[in-house]
Amino acid sequence: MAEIMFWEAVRRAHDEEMANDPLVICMGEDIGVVGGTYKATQGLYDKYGPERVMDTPISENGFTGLAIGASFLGVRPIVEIMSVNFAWLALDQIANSAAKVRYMSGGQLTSPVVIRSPGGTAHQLGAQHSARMEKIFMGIAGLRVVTPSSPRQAYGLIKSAVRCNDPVFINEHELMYNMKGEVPDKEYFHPLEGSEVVRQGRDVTLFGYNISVHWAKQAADVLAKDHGIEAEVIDLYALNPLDRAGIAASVSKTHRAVIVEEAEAPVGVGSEVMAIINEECFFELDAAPVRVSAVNIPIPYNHHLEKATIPNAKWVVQAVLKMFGKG
Amino acid sequence: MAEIMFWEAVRRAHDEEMANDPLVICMGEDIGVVGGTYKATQGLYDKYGPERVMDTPISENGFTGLAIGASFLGVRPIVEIMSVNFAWLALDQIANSAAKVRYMSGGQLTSPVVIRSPGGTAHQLGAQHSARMEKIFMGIAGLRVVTPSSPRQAYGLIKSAVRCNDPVFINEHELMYNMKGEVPDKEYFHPLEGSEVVRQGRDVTLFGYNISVHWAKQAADVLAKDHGIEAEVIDLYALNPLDRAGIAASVSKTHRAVIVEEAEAPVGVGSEVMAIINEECFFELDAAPVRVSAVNIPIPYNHHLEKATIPNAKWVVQAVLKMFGKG
Amino acid sequence: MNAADKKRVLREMLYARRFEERCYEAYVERKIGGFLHLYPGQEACVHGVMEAARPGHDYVITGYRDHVHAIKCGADPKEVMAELYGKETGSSKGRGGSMHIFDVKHHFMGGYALVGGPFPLAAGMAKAIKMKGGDEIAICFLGDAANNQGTFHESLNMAALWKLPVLYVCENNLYGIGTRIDRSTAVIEQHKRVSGYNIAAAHEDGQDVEKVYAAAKIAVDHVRSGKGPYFLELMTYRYRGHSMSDSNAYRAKDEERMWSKRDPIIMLRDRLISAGAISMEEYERMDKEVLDDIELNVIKFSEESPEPSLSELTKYVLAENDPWVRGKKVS
Amino acid sequence: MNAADKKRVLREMLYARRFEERCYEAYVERKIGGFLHLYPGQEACVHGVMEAARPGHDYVITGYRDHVHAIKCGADPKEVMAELYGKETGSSKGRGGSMHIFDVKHHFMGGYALVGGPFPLAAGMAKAIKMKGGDEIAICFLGDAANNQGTFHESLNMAALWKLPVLYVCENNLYGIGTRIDRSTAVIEQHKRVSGYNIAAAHEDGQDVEKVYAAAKIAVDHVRSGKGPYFLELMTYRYRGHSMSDSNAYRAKDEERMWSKRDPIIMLRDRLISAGAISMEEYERMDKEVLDDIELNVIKFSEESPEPSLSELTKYVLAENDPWVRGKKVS
Ligand SMILES: Cc1ncc(C[n+]2csc(CCOP(=O)(O)OP(=O)(O)O)c2C)c(N)n1
Ligand SMILES: Cc1ncc(C[n+]2csc(CCOP(=O)(O)OP(=O)(O)O)c2C)c(N)n1
Ligand SMILES: [Mg+2]
Ligand SMILES: [Mg+2]
Repeated sequence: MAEIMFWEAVRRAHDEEMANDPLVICMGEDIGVVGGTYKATQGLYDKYGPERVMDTPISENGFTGLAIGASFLGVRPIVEIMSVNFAWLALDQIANSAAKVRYMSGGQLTSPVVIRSPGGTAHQLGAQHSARMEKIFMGIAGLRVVTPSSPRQAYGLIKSAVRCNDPVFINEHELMYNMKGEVPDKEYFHPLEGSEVVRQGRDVTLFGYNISVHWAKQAADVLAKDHGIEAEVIDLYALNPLDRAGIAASVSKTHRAVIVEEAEAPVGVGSEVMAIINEECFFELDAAPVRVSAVNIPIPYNHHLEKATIPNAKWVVQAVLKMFGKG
Repeated sequence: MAEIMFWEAVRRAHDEEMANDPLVICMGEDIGVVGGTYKATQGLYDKYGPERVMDTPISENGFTGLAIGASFLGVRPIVEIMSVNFAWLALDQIANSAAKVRYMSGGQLTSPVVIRSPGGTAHQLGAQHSARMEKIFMGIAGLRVVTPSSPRQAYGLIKSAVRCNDPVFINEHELMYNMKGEVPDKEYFHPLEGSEVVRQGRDVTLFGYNISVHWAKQAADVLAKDHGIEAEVIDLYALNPLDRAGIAASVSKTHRAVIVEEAEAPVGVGSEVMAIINEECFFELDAAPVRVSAVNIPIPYNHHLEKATIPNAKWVVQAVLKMFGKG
Repeated sequence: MNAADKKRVLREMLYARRFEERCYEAYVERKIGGFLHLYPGQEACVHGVMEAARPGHDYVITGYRDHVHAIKCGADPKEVMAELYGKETGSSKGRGGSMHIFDVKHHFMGGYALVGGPFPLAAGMAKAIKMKGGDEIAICFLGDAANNQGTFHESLNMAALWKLPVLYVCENNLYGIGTRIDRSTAVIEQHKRVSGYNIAAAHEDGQDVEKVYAAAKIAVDHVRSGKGPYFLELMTYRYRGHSMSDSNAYRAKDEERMWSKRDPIIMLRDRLISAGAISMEEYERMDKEVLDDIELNVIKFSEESPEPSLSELTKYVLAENDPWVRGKKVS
Repeated sequence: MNAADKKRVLREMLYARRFEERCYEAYVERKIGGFLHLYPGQEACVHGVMEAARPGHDYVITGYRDHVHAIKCGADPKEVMAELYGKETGSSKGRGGSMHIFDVKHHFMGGYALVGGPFPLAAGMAKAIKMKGGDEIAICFLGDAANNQGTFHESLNMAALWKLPVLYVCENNLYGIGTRIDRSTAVIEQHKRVSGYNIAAAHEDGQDVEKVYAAAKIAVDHVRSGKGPYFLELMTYRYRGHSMSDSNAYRAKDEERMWSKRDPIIMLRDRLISAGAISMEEYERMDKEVLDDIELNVIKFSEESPEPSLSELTKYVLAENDPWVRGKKVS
């Protein structure tokens, strides 16, 4: 089991899947000659050539639609949308074509396309480059949405997504490409549904996904060490469908829930997880579930304002303490 | 107070606002010569001419962006997106330009654009023409979202939206244009925030918006008549921002809540209202709040399948009865 | 096309016309719901092009006005009509409806309801063909007004850049719903719009199926021989409103009359009669056969077919039992 | 341009160059964050065009590479730099950053970070100008690779259709980040792409500010006189990487060397020296003054300005106290 960086895990998944199946291709802006903004496809252009590692024009709806069309005939494209902010432009093809074609063709056609994109708020990229769009994608029936919190997940999710017959959106994070983590040396395919208990606890469940899993874990450490509160941390790596059973099981054990999301609260992961808790195990709750979310504004450029907008481990600790009447 | 149809109310609002201010224009596909798919702009082309009533090419992102650019200079465009399904194509300009420009310019620029669009599931229009997109819009910071349930609201919301300095998305419904209702003869500007108690009750609160208000009202009548349950019905005509105080006040009175939405459940109005209830008045609840939502699938063409997908008053009655242990 | 081909095409076009007219009636009778976009007037377009191409082999995609395209590719008219009836036996199992006919076994890759949506999908199919090394081509039929969508621009650029085997056929019927082309489009000759993409292009009378065939032959050969994409504009006219909810009030009666004189079926029929290849009686018999077939086979089948089962409401959303959803450890 | 104008423009271009180089340093010192896209090499484009237009009067919009465009329109360099520093005194109050400079009082309508986003916004501003009856024009500066975005196509069609007073300036620096133009674009001469829209177009050397000025004069006159939109392609080159995170490895050193010989500032300087309008010493003094001004005024101001207050984090999301939000009954 080697420790590698997140981007290396992404790259390895691409490489293995392309080596395995000549119909796997990848495409996106600057992914070929340059090797990708976050190096996700580094070296693959030289290895597999321009027909399979395609630098695209700046035409997000167009090249996403092109990938979807290719997938109708059995090609398995991995599309990189350079930054999730640009996915606003490609939503038409994702929502209207990829996600709906199986249903409206009565099962005749399917779109096994994989679309990866780094989202999140990075370092002062401003309002138009800091979108967190997971809440948009996870509301689309027919589209799977997963979001890795570690190199292992990134590697394994891409591999399963490429082979799965459904369209899959993979929500990555701009700040996480240099994160290190262990990835199995042997091939590994991560489940596309479910959730992971990354820390056992009895007092409260902290739900996170992607980067917010890390805030939750840090918070759990502080809560245990400084406050004697044992938090369970659940990694919701699958956002569509969400793991209703896993969510309910943990809350039925801890009786308290905090959902940690990087996005603004309205109609987001937090509200959906809360709704699921209400539906699945309302009477198990000893306290009102709580969302820890970003301030509901376009993201400011100024560093201090930006920091004040996005949650972190401290916010999680404070929310839990407040829940326990210790705030 | 005259009874007029929904489309007439929409048309009247356009007409009055265009008469009032020469910088109010309207634009969209087939709104001019043809007068609009749902007659929202009938006769206005003849009255105000092609410079102010603009038939656009089929370029949703383009003409929406054009309207936003015009609004920067004080023009007040009312854009009709012929069907909300086509708004997937225009989300880039709505989310990235209109909603963010005030913030990222430090308050220098604003986009007083109004975008109206009929959404919802109508009669067998199939997967690509039955989107309910309110949940997408209401998650965008900087964009106001309102959704009328009656001709009066349609009229008054458009008028306020045109004059308000923020971008406003108005979510209408394809099935409601021929609905009749009273509209004040005198000019009337509906608030863009808040909610309306459309029926007083003490036993349970039914939250609806747009078409689902009607299902909730019908259900409330049945519940009162046949089951002795007095439901309060709240019309959430403003979806962004949602009326947190109004939601909490009603639930604190009835101690039970059912949210009725035409869309599929994930990350929707239902989950957000539930989250607000959890945050604002959790301990007032005597029962787990419940969502009545569409089945989570692309909308089928077949009439029976379609009907089985979309909620109605019966579903609401059943949900309430179940909540009261009478299901 | 030899004489036998022409007679066959005449019959096919007549069949298409009668099929669509019967849809109209069924819609009025409320057997068909949703939006219904009919093809009468434009028959020479798809028939001329597909005669030059290989139906069932080449991949075809189009918009919402798709019944005739599906049938010409090989779809069983019974299944197409049953789809309009929303029946389980329909080509899309009643889930799609008029705007979403699919017949993948005949490489009819679907009708799509978002204007401009098929442009990139067609380029993608062409990309797949190229990768797999087949000799099929992708053919995308769309209207004139669709060319104002951004996807047109993006797709044509990519198709040209990557030399994809895709033929774009523009059925220019001069209107996008009620908006006349010159009121939505700065350059109304659509084949001139593609000069900005370095794509071979031509335009042709879309009412004369023989001319369409000849033009399409050049286009198809170009694309199939690996020379890259091609854009073919066909000048045509739809007789009815845009869809069933359209009154057609925006069109001048003169204009309609003029186009009705250039009916693709009558033109071919009269030409065949002049050439002695067919008689008026034969034609009328043909028409009767077509009408009978539609009534006794197509409509009957559709009427008698079962509705989809409510228990299968949530089928076809995601792949069933896809093993990769559960993941896998390799040891 | 007369001799005095040329000298002024030389100074302005030099100022722009030094300003951007100072940004580079400040970024390395971590005074500036986010994405930073610099303009060196392309100075003749905005200066030549805006000399022919009316800065502060005409409405200008562009992408993320926007500092120099803002300054040329009249923005105070101090406020631009303070914006990059994220300070409350910045042109966008520290909320926008490098990619979102706004100076609405000088009709600089902003830098936008989505490639292709400004195309329709510019057409919309032109529509507003036309409605209000002013003699301003809208000018949109964007790169070559942006033209592959669907908004390009949609906007040019509408601008032509409605004869909007908008000038599209394409600063063709041959690359979109690391992708050379011929690898993303089927027709690489951008002015030829607009033939599909019936829009007047020209192309010009973008390194020679006098040529740019002359070409822009024709373009601006065309647009201002009501003849409709215009597309002007300027061939240019950026000296640095696309943004600070770009190593520039994808470009041949030969190519870079070739372009560095066509530096817009040196070319104008040498021409003025040859004409006896300026001496080398004068130029060096000018450079010193510019550097001092940037250091002593611009940087000092930015360093010393206050940060935005955290208490105003949620300001500027929606209009404050807009009365229509509460509605109104008229009696
Ligand atoms: C994205 C999108 N915008 C608008 C519509 C509504 N609409 C359906 S067909 C149509 C006109 C299309 O005209 P054209 O492309 O010329 O095809 P025709 O119907 O004439 O065959 C419009 C505006 C749509 N379906 N999708
Ligand atoms: C919609 C969108 N897609 C992609 C990007 C990422 N991106 C930023 S600049 C750029 C290249 C633009 O090149 P060009 O238009 O030639 O302008 P230049 O930077 O050369 O001035 C790309 C791909 C973006 N910002 N927005
Ligand atoms: Mg047409
Ligand atoms: Mg460039």
